[in-house]
Amino acid sequence: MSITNLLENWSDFRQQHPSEDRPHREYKWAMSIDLDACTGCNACSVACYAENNLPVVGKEKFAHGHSHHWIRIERYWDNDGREFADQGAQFLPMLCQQCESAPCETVCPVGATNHTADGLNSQVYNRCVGSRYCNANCPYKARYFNWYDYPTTDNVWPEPMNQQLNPDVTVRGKGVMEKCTFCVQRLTVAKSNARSEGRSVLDGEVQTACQQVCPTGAISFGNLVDPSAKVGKQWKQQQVDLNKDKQAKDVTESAAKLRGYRILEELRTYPSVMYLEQLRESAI
Amino acid sequence: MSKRHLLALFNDFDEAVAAIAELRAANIKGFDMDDLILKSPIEHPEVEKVLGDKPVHVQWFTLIGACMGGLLAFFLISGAQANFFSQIKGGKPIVPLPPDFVLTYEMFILGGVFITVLGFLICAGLPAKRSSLYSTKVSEDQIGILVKGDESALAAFKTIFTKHKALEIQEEAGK
Amino acid sequence: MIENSFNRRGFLKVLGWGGATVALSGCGNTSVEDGKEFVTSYVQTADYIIPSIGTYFNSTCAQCNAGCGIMGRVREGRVLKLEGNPKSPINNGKMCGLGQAGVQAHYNPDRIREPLLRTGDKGEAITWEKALALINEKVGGVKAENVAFLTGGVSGHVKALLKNYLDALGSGHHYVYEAVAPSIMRAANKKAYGVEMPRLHLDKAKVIVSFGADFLGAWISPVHFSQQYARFRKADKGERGVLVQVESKMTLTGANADRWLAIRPGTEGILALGLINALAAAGVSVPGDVVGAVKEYTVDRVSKDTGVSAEHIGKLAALLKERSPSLIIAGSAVEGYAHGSQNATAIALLNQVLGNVGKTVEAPSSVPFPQMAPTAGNRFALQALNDNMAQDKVKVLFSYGANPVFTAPASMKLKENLKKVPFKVVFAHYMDETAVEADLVLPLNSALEDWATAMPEYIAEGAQLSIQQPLMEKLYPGTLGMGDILLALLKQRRPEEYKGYEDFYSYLRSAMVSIKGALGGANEDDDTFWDTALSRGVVKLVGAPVNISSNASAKGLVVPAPFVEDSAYPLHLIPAVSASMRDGRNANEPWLQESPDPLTTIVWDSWVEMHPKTAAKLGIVEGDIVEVASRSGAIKAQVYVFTGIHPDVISMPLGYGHEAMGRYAKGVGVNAFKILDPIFDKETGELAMHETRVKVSKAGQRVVIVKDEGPAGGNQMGRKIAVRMSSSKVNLSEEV
Amino acid sequence: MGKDIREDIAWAQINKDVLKSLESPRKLYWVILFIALAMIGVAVGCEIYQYTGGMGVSNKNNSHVWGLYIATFIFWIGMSHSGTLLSAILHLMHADWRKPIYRFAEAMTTFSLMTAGLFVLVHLGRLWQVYYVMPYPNERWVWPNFQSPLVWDMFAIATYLSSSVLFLYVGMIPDLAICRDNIHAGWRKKLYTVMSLGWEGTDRQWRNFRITYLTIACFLIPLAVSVHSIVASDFAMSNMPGWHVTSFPPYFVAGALYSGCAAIITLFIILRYVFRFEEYMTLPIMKKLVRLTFAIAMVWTYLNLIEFASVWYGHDQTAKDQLIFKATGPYAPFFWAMIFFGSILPLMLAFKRIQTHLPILLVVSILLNVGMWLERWMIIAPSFAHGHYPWTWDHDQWPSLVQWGIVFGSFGWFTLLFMVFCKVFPSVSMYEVKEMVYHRSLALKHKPAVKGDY
Repeated sequence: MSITNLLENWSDFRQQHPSEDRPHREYKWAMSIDLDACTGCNACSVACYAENNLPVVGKEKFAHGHSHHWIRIERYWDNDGREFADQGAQFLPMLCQQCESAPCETVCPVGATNHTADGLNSQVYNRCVGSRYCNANCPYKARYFNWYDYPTTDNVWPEPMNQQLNPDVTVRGKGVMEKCTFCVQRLTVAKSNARSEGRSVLDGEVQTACQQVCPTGAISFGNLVDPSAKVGKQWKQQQVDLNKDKQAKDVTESAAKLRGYRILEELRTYPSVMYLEQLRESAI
Repeated sequence: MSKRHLLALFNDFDEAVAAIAELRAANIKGFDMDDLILKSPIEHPEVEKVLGDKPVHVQWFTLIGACMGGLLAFFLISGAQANFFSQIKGGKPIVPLPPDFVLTYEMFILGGVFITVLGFLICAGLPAKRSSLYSTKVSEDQIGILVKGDESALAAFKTIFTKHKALEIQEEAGK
Repeated sequence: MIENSFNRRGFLKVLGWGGATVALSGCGNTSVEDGKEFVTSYVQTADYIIPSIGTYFNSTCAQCNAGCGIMGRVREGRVLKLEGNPKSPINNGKMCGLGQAGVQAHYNPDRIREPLLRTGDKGEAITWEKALALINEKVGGVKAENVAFLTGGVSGHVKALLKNYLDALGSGHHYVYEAVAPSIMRAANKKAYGVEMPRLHLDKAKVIVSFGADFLGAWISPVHFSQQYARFRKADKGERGVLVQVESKMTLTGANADRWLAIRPGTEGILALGLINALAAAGVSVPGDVVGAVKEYTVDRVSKDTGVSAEHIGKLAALLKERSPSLIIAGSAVEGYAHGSQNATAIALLNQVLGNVGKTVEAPSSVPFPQMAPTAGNRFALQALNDNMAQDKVKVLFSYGANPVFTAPASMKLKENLKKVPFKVVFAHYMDETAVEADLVLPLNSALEDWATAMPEYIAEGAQLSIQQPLMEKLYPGTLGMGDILLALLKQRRPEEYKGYEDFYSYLRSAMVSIKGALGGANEDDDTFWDTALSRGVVKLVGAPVNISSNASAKGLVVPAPFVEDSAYPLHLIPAVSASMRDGRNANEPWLQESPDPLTTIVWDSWVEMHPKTAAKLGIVEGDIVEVASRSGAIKAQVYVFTGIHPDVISMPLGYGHEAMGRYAKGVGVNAFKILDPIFDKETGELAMHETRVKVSKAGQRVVIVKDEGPAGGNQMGRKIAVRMSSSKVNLSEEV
Repeated sequence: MGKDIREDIAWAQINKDVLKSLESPRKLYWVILFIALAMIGVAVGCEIYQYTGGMGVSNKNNSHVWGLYIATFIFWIGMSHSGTLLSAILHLMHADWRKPIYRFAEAMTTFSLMTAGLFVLVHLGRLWQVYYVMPYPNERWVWPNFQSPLVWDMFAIATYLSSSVLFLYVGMIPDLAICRDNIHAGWRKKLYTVMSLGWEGTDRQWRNFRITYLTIACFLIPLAVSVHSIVASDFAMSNMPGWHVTSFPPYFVAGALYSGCAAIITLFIILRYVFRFEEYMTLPIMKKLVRLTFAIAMVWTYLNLIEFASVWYGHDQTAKDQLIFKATGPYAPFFWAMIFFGSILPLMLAFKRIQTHLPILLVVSILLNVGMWLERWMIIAPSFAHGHYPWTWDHDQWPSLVQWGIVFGSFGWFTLLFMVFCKVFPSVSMYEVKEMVYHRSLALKHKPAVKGDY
């Protein structure tokens, strides 16, 4: 019963997260994005549209800020008044950062967004009432709301385009918040297959749609718990610690050569996406 | 012996107070001071003093209600959190105390208010049927004294009331 | 349970497809209630259908000419998503956005569903029998030389059949037309290296100097180059490659360069010669005749002519000298001028001087089956066709894989000349601008329901035949594949020769099987060979190496003309080829329309890129609608101001401004092809795409540009969002 | 300065005057009622359009996820605080001048809460699933998220609304008995008979009544403070620059009292005129009310300034950028209008002549509330326009007519509820005015009146 459960497991229920003494057990999905490899080509974004049934909202709604790109490519310039953008642009794929301590989760009135055991920031479409508080509280603004009923009244997928829809992913109706899921439908299958074979998911066995498509391989994705996973090695080499809000790079001078960082880390969201700084040659 | 009711209406509050004091002093046979009810258009604690010390118990209801509200809320909420698939939200503990205290606080008040009102209804004997001797003047500007006594005492009542300028004396019809 | 997309070793069974006529359940557009759909039991399904499990079939992408291998995820008989075929050496399992939008071309609601015959102003649906008979009749009624076949770039068995058909007619004209093609570069390469399309090894270069080649975006084989680029940046051993991009309008590649050098339009050749001069001065061994030819190009003069600072020229020369091998690439920005060939030649010479030939510029292999080798399209072909039509020499015109009415500049008067052709047959997916002008419109299968083979023009090593197989049953019974149509037409002419083939599939299979020895299947039986070929999606061909010339010589070098001011039309118009839109053939795929342009983040519209200086001079701010007028016409579009463009230049994307085609393309933006001036490259006769001069004037309207970036633009406002550091601090080869 | 109320006013006259306000209404009443209904109609139409079309029609977007609905929600919640202030706080402080005016103020509390509640519904993307916010036992152990300030809101507002209604009702029982005794026919008779619960004014009833009323008043004060602190938590608990401010809870409470007092002044003047309550809603009472409003306005101004100051002198550059944007960006006209209406205009209230000049007060009190509404909007919109993440800034998204229509209609809804209340229930507390008269006359008898003003 609830009270007994409450009293017996009190210390469990009082556990903060993320914490060193209670790490993720089997899976902690994480990503690293190499901004030096990212060319800003937008293939990841299109892949996400294809995989996750994202609606194309059209010009008018795009103009109103109703777009649905779970992964969007941001393009930054050097804003120092130079005559030409002569060091190119900085492209940054921004997606839900799957924060370990996600600001969106605490504020949802109905508990529609939660932290899963795999370290994902889940979004339960059925439960969502559309208060949009999560989006208000997301510093990355990586959440997208269904301002209209795209499948029906908006007819975003006119016959026969609806046949392209991925049956593994819900088509969301109006009034529901949505965001990048790290392709949870793919993760679920991989985990299920691995479980039936009595093992954990191997590195590279599961890819997110954006990672799979990326022509330069800028996106790595995998299980941080798995010591053999590439993404974990990257995090380790860059000395980026999931559970810290200040990394070696910010603290020690000798670590200044590291490229790994997380965005808006000072807000203590503990994101699961590490970015690797873009490089520029100084000889030219 | 059958008891009968008598209602006297006064315009002047002081006279009514004096009438009550006299009734108490007169020690009329077949009449108990507890059977005296003062009816009044306004609240005036200083007038009621003449009736003697009558305890009020509503605050006990308040205490119980508030405590129950608070306790219930805390255990309901933390119990619900503990059993809601142990969902971690925003890295906070599954049973986070500050928010739970906020809600406990609200429910403490809600419980307090509700049970207080309940206590009020019980202690004040509401809702009730109006007694047969009631004058609408009481809700306007006159003060009324309702007494219950043996038939024998009626005459004494009347005397005292009349003496204190009762505007009107109503008598319950005999059996 | 949901299907597993990724455990390829254990799970994925890529199976051969038994034939195009296989009935698949669950993919119909009709409902059971209508009584039109068969209910198929899933208790005993075909062996490649597992309910709720996606299976993967390899095929070839037809969205552009790069020929990437794709892997279609098929579930319950529907293709859901295209992924890269890991076995294809071109894209190694990767994809671009354009390729993925192939499913939207397939499921597009605006596809033509049955043959249409023009009667007056309307199209009337007719049967295929009638349509083919009509063609037979019309073709029979004219002389062979009056039959013209206009196509885009073609290769493989369709090309072979097409040639056979034209032969059967007694040889008509085959015009191979691509609106956006590196044809001047091909000619210059042929001259300099002896091959049209040398293989570039970006990954082996330490420095890449790209003269306007958008190899990460839209140039030749961008997915392939992007992978090489990743290895170039993060080499297994050694230092990070340095990319310098020289161009007048920033491309996606330019946005990724370590140094983006804004150059005066058309002076790229001068810079290349200046670099040769600087290298010679720095002690790089340069043949004497070359030194003589370039000695005038001192740093100062080059800097003055090109607008690139002397400092950068010096640094660039030093870098090229220091880090070898390097790679110099001439892209579309180089060749788009009246002296485009000269520019390209100068740049090829720079490669030779640097000794890159044989290291980063290598020879392609020859193709064993020339009848299937790709015929690269160019713009000259359309010019020739247009002239012939104007002279009434074309009586029957076939058009396949091209949309000349949309892509021809207005000055060609192509639409008027088309009217002189009595019978025009257009093979089309949509009622595009050309199909609207046709007398007979024949609806094609989508690339995902059709059989074909393709031989990509550019492949890093060797040669290959890519197989395109249907990923699902046809959506509409009224469409037909190009191979099937050609086969049917051939049966009209040479019934004896082709009667054995029931359809294109049987033709293709027997054709492939008959040469299986050359396709690496000598020891396999026919079925095994065929199934393996299909399941792999690509067949390696054994090609002989071709010689490439590494001799640097001034022979053939014509010194490129310097930049000339034009006071009436002061600005150069650069028609930009974007990764999504290309020449506009994919404009009706909504994912591409809503995919923001990488540099401007604009969606669903055309725009005019302008440097802030130019804008200030003209009193223009972002969102102003301007009229862009050339000597050949004027169009109006919104202005986007940014610093990724030379002040003497404005740029507009191609592919927008469709007047027909479909709901997602029609009326979106304006067509920049229309105002291109008829200026041609002096050597090849190709239309010089970047040579158009324009003047810009405000049209008086202002709009809020629909784009993804917010009011902060590309400014991070002091937040630590996208961070950059100097490459000297890091050794990427040590990273995981 | 005159007296708050005449001591010699006859008690029967009080009954008569107040009961008169319950009589059949004049034509003007029906006109206003009709206008209110029409306003509600506009809002209902907008809501139907929004419900069927999707939230997008309100011109919110992924950057501006909230808009006027939440701003107006806070506005109405704030409005509700004055009733509690007048009835509970002043009751505890034995400020008897509250007695003639607290009833309608309490009604205002209740009705503005009921209006505010509607905005929560209108705001939701999936209104039909609103019950998910309620903690109801269910088979699957699915509960709302008790960590969310929105759930706190739900608890706090439910508590506040039900407590306010009870407080209003309990305090009205003796008056309902008066109505019962004086109205002899029709549905009103039945209503008053049932609602007065058989109140006879016996000493036992009064004794329990007194303690009950006091207890609820004691509960209501911390409750009211907590309610608006919790509403402030919706913002202060989040991490948006411009919201994440420590001083928000007291700032919100002060703002709430401020707008509530201004609204009381407005309604005071209207009721005094419409129901001829000049004898009860007297100018001296108005004067006290205006001074109270002035004091609260200054508290609010102070809290507003320290909010700006702490941001300005702090190290949170994001919040500072936000503040500068608010004052100089596209929202600047509204921001400065809010400063003018909220902080400059109330300085007028310091002048004695204005303190009793009803026409000016009417205009000023309405403008103060315009300022307070702008304040709420200026909390919401600029933060969304200019948040943490520059890429998603959005400076040109303005609320659509749908949003304005619903906000407009909410005033009609409030008016309707309030007008119905005034015709069904006595809007001046008769028994308490009698008490006031009684106690004042007693005081007169026992000691000489103090000369002059306060």
